[in-house]
Amino acid sequence: MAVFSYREALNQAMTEEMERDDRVFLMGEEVAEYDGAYKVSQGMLKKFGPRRVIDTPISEEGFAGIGIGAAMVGLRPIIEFMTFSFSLVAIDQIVNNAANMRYMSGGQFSVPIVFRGSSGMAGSLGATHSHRLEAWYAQIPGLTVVMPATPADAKGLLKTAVRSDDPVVFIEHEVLYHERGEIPDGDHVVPFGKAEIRRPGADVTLITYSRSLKTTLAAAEELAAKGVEAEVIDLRSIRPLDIETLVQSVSKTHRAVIVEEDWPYCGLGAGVSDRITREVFDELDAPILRVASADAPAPYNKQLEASMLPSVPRILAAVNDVVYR
Amino acid sequence: MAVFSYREALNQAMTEEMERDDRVFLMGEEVAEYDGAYKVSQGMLKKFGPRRVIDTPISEEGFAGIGIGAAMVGLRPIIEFMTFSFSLVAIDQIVNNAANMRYMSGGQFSVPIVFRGSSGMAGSLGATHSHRLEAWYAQIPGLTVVMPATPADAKGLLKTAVRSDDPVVFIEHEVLYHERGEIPDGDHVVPFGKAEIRRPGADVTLITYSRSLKTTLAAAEELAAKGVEAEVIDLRSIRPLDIETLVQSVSKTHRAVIVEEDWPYCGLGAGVSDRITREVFDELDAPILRVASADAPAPYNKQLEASMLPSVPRILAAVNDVVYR
Amino acid sequence: MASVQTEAQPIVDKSRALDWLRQMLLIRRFEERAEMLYQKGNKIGGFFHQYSGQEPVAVGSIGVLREDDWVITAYRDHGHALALGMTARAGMAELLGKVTGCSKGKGGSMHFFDAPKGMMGGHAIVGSHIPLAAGFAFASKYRGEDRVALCYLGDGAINQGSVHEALNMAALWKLPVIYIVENNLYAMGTSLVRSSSHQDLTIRCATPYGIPGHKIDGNDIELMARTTLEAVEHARAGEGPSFIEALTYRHKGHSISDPGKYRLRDELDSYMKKDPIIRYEAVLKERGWIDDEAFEAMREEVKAEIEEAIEFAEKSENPPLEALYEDITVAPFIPQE
Amino acid sequence: MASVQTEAQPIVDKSRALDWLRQMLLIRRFEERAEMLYQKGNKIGGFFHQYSGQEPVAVGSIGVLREDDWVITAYRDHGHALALGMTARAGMAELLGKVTGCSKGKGGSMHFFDAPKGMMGGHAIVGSHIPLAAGFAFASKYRGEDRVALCYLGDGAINQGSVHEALNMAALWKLPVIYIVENNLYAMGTSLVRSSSHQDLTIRCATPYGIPGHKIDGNDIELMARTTLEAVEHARAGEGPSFIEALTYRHKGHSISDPGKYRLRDELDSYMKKDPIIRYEAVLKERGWIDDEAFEAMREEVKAEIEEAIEFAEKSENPPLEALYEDITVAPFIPQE
Ligand SMILES: Cc1ncc(C[n+]2csc(CCOP(=O)(O)OP(=O)(O)O)c2C)c(N)n1
Ligand SMILES: Cc1ncc(C[n+]2csc(CCOP(=O)(O)OP(=O)(O)O)c2C)c(N)n1
Ligand SMILES: [Mg+2]
Ligand SMILES: [Mg+2]
Repeated sequence: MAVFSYREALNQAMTEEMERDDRVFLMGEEVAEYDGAYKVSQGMLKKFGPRRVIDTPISEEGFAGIGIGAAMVGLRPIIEFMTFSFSLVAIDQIVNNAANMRYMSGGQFSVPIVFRGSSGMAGSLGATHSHRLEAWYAQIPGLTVVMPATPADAKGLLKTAVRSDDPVVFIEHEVLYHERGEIPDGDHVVPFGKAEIRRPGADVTLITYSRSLKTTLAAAEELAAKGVEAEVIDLRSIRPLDIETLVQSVSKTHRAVIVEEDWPYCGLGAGVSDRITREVFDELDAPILRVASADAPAPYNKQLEASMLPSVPRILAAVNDVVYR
Repeated sequence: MAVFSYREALNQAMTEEMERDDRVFLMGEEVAEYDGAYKVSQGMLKKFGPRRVIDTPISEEGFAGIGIGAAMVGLRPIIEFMTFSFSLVAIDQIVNNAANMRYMSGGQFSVPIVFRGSSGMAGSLGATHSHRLEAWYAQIPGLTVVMPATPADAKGLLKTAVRSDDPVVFIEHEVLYHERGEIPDGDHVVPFGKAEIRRPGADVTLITYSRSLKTTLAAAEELAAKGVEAEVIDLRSIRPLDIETLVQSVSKTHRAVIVEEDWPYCGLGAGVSDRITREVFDELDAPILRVASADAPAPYNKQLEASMLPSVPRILAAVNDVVYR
Repeated sequence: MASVQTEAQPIVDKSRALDWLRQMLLIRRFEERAEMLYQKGNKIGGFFHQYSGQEPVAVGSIGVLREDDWVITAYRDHGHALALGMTARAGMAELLGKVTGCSKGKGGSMHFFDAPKGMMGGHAIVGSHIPLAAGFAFASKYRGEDRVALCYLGDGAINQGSVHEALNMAALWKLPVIYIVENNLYAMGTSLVRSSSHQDLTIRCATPYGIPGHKIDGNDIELMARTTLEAVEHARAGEGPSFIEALTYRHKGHSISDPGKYRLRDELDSYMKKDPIIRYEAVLKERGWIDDEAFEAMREEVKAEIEEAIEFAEKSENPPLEALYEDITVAPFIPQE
Repeated sequence: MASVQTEAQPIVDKSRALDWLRQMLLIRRFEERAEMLYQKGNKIGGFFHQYSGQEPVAVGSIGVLREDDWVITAYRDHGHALALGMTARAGMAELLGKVTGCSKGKGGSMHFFDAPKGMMGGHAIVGSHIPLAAGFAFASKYRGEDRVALCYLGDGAINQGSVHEALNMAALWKLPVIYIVENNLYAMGTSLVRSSSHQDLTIRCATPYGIPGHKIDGNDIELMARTTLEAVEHARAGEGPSFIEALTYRHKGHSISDPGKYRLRDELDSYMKKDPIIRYEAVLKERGWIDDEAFEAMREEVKAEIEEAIEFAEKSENPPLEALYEDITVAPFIPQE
């Protein structure tokens, strides 16, 4: 296994899939000549040429729709949103055309498309540029939603996404692009719907995903030092949710905390907590607590922004609540 | 108190507020010459003229933004979406401009605007025309979200919405437009953030809102016949949530079921359940169960559509689960 | 881009002309009978938009397509589906929500699909299908094919931003797509003068993107066909998109619930007098391609076809309740409940 | 709509011309120093877009406004704010995230606001502020005022659908709004030929809506002023919106992280040689309105003003942590947690 960055992992996934399958192409703002706003598609124009790596005007609704149309007739587009915050202007396409098409047509069409790009609070980007939309997309039947936290998953899940016959919302995180990690050699694919236990433990279950995994693992370290063994679960797949893995863990630990960057009210953690609680209420010794972002728009000021994000102290406090209840 | 329809109640609220305040105007598709796609604005063009009752082209993103701009400089627009399903093409305006403007400007601007219109599954409208977006809007700090279930609340909440200095997402339901009910005389206003106990009871709390109130009350009748006294709470205000009323009721009944038309995963009920459970976990004798729509796009076929909606039998089954656990 | 008169010269032969006349009759009859079914009993639900009066636009333009081309339209979609050769059975069954319907009873009136016929859907969010058409065309070009996409939209739809995003990219990338605005003068109750700052829609949708714009009488079926053919050849030759403003008129209200009172009686009367089916019937009679008797026979045939379709639809089954969770995804669907 | 040359005739008097020159210098200096602050230390965060090279567009057009008019722009907003008379202090403090900043440290570089000056914001979602400008103009007309709204956008932004929705309604309702595209030839790394199917942006944004379109050298500050004034008078007279394509050039990359390598050296060099500040300095010298000495003094003054602003910003406080929940709503905010 060699070590690569999350950015490189995404690049490898797209490159390998495009090599395998001429139906796959990449389209979005600045993906070609600029090599990607975050350099995720570095070198791909050079390798595949302008037929398959396509720069668009700033028309998210339009090119999301073009991708969906192309997918309906047999291509396999990868549509990059420079960030998912900009998917707000294209969301009607994703919901009404990508997700609903198969159903409304009685199964006559499939929409094998990947919408991908960064998301989340990436540092002083302010309220318009820091959206976390996972709970919104998770709600929609017809979509698959994944959020890799590591380079290996970034690669493996993206390859699975490209091969999927259904629309996939593939949400990256800007602050993870430079993170490095081992990636298995060969045709590394990661299945949808499978969470990963990043650290086993018997005292409390910490459920997280995307960039919050790092903070959560750091908290688990500190907890271990205090004699509390946390099981850390990385969801990876947001829809479908790997409810079995969650239920098993909680049935063992009887306590859980969800750590996420999403807003608290109706955020993804609420959706996950509701499902676990309904499944294994009797196993729970405490309510599932949440360490989410504060209920406020994302401010520019660094300290304010930092104060609203999950942090090790906030996780420790929540664990304390559920463990010593 | 006289009896009016929900439609008339909305009309009265707008008319009275426009009479009080010249800054208030109504804008949207077919609101003027056509008297409203659902006749909610019947007679308003005649009364107020084309300066204040304004037909727009089919440009939701554009006229939502025009409303926000007008609100920033002191007007008080009521923007009608023919249905909230069409707000998907305008959602960037609602989230990034209406909800964020005050924060991003450090409090220099307020956006006193009401976005209103019907929503939900109104009968064989299919997947594109049956969206329930309450969980999405509920998530956004900066927005107020209300969903009246009765004519009195339709009037009282809409008047409060028009007088609010903050952006309000006011979600009606098409199947309620013809429902009739008593409306208090005079300047009837209903405050935000206050749920209403529609039926007191000590055995189980049924939490609902909008059109599902009717089904829930019907279920409560049947339960009463079986000796189970359900307390039925109509949320009315989706954001802010009246958590106190919910907590009080659940602390008394120790059991709750949420009845809603929203999708189950990450739907509004998940957000509500998560908050109650975290507050009063120890009071709960059973997990909060949910009777939501099925996890599928809305089908055209009537039977299929009916099968995915909350129904009395489904509510009874859920209550049975929590009561005789 | 000025208005063009029908030339005497027919571009079609007798058999095709009769086919077109028959298709128009079929669409008209389909709509009339479906509306009756909607009105009495609650067999048909949801929104229902009649196509009566606009038949030449769909029939004339689809009439010049190849079988492997694509057609996509908005919610007023019955006419396009039938013009593509979809059966009246599949349409009626869909309206009745039956499993034998063209969308297995899941789409309804606004969401007719027929993949083998190239019917890429009725789409009910105004403007949302416009980029999809560019996507089909993109795929055609990507694969080096010469298939084209035909996309219909309403005069009201041009005010959705997505239209302009798609037109720009289609023009920029020379995609083989033809946009046909069915200008029936109204978007629900809003007349064109109240929705568009410019009344010549080619100035709004062709000029800014540097593509050919044709403003024509869309109810002249052969002109409709000729103009579309020109645009199709342009597209197949790799020259990119075209835009056609087809002037037409809907005989009924916007949808079943709309009495259409915003239209002056004179206007409606004058259009009813110009009923495009009667008009084409007259043209074909003048050419000696049909006579009263043959026309009557055609009508009866069409009537019978529609009655048979209704019977088929009525007898068909509702989808089973399990169908609720079917066809959501290609992969096995795991309900998230 | 053809390109127009500057006429010799100045439209401004000496004192205003010197003001404008000074404003341009102030903006330039602000940007240069802010960029330095960004580069060293991590005092400034997030995205940061320089305005250097485009100063005449903002200064010339805002220069003809009344105090009660409104200005709104995208994320490249420092220049417009300063041209409106917002203090460099408030700008610098905002960049440093301080509570004394023009948006109390909550907006940052992309979201500058100054209500008393009519600065209605920097807006960071491309295209999203275009309808807002029409909304200000709507309010002006609604109240029977003659205030106008000036709205700046980029050449890349015209490909957002919202632009076309807003332009249509503004034209249809004759709203007093002036849209100014700052055509600096690039949207990030995408040159205009790769983003727009038509290179003349007046054909894309004025012609289709039947409104006046002016394509001008936006770096000719007096031409910019004259053209804007014409549009403003048109608007105040109730004649509706205008569209101005102001040709300009950004000296730097799209944002701080962009080295701008997609531009040919020759192109950049030729524009640097035409630096609009030097150009205007020369014009004013020729008119005898300024000499080397006075110019030098002006530069020093501006420098000092910016240094003082930096000092002010550095010394200012961060917002207190409680500010996180402040200014979310006018009503008391109840966190939903
Ligand atoms: C985004 C969106 N907004 C509004 C509607 C409601 N609506 C359905 S059809 C229609 C009028 C469309 O008129 P036009 O485009 O002229 O087509 P026509 O009905 O005349 O065929 C409207 C407003 C919708 N379906 N989608
Ligand atoms: C909806 C949306 N899509 C993409 C972006 C990312 N983005 C920010 S600026 C920009 C380029 C804009 O170029 P232009 O409009 O020409 O303005 P300029 O930067 O040249 O001033 C892009 C793509 C965004 N902020 N919003
Ligand atoms: Mg129409
Ligand atoms: Mg630019």
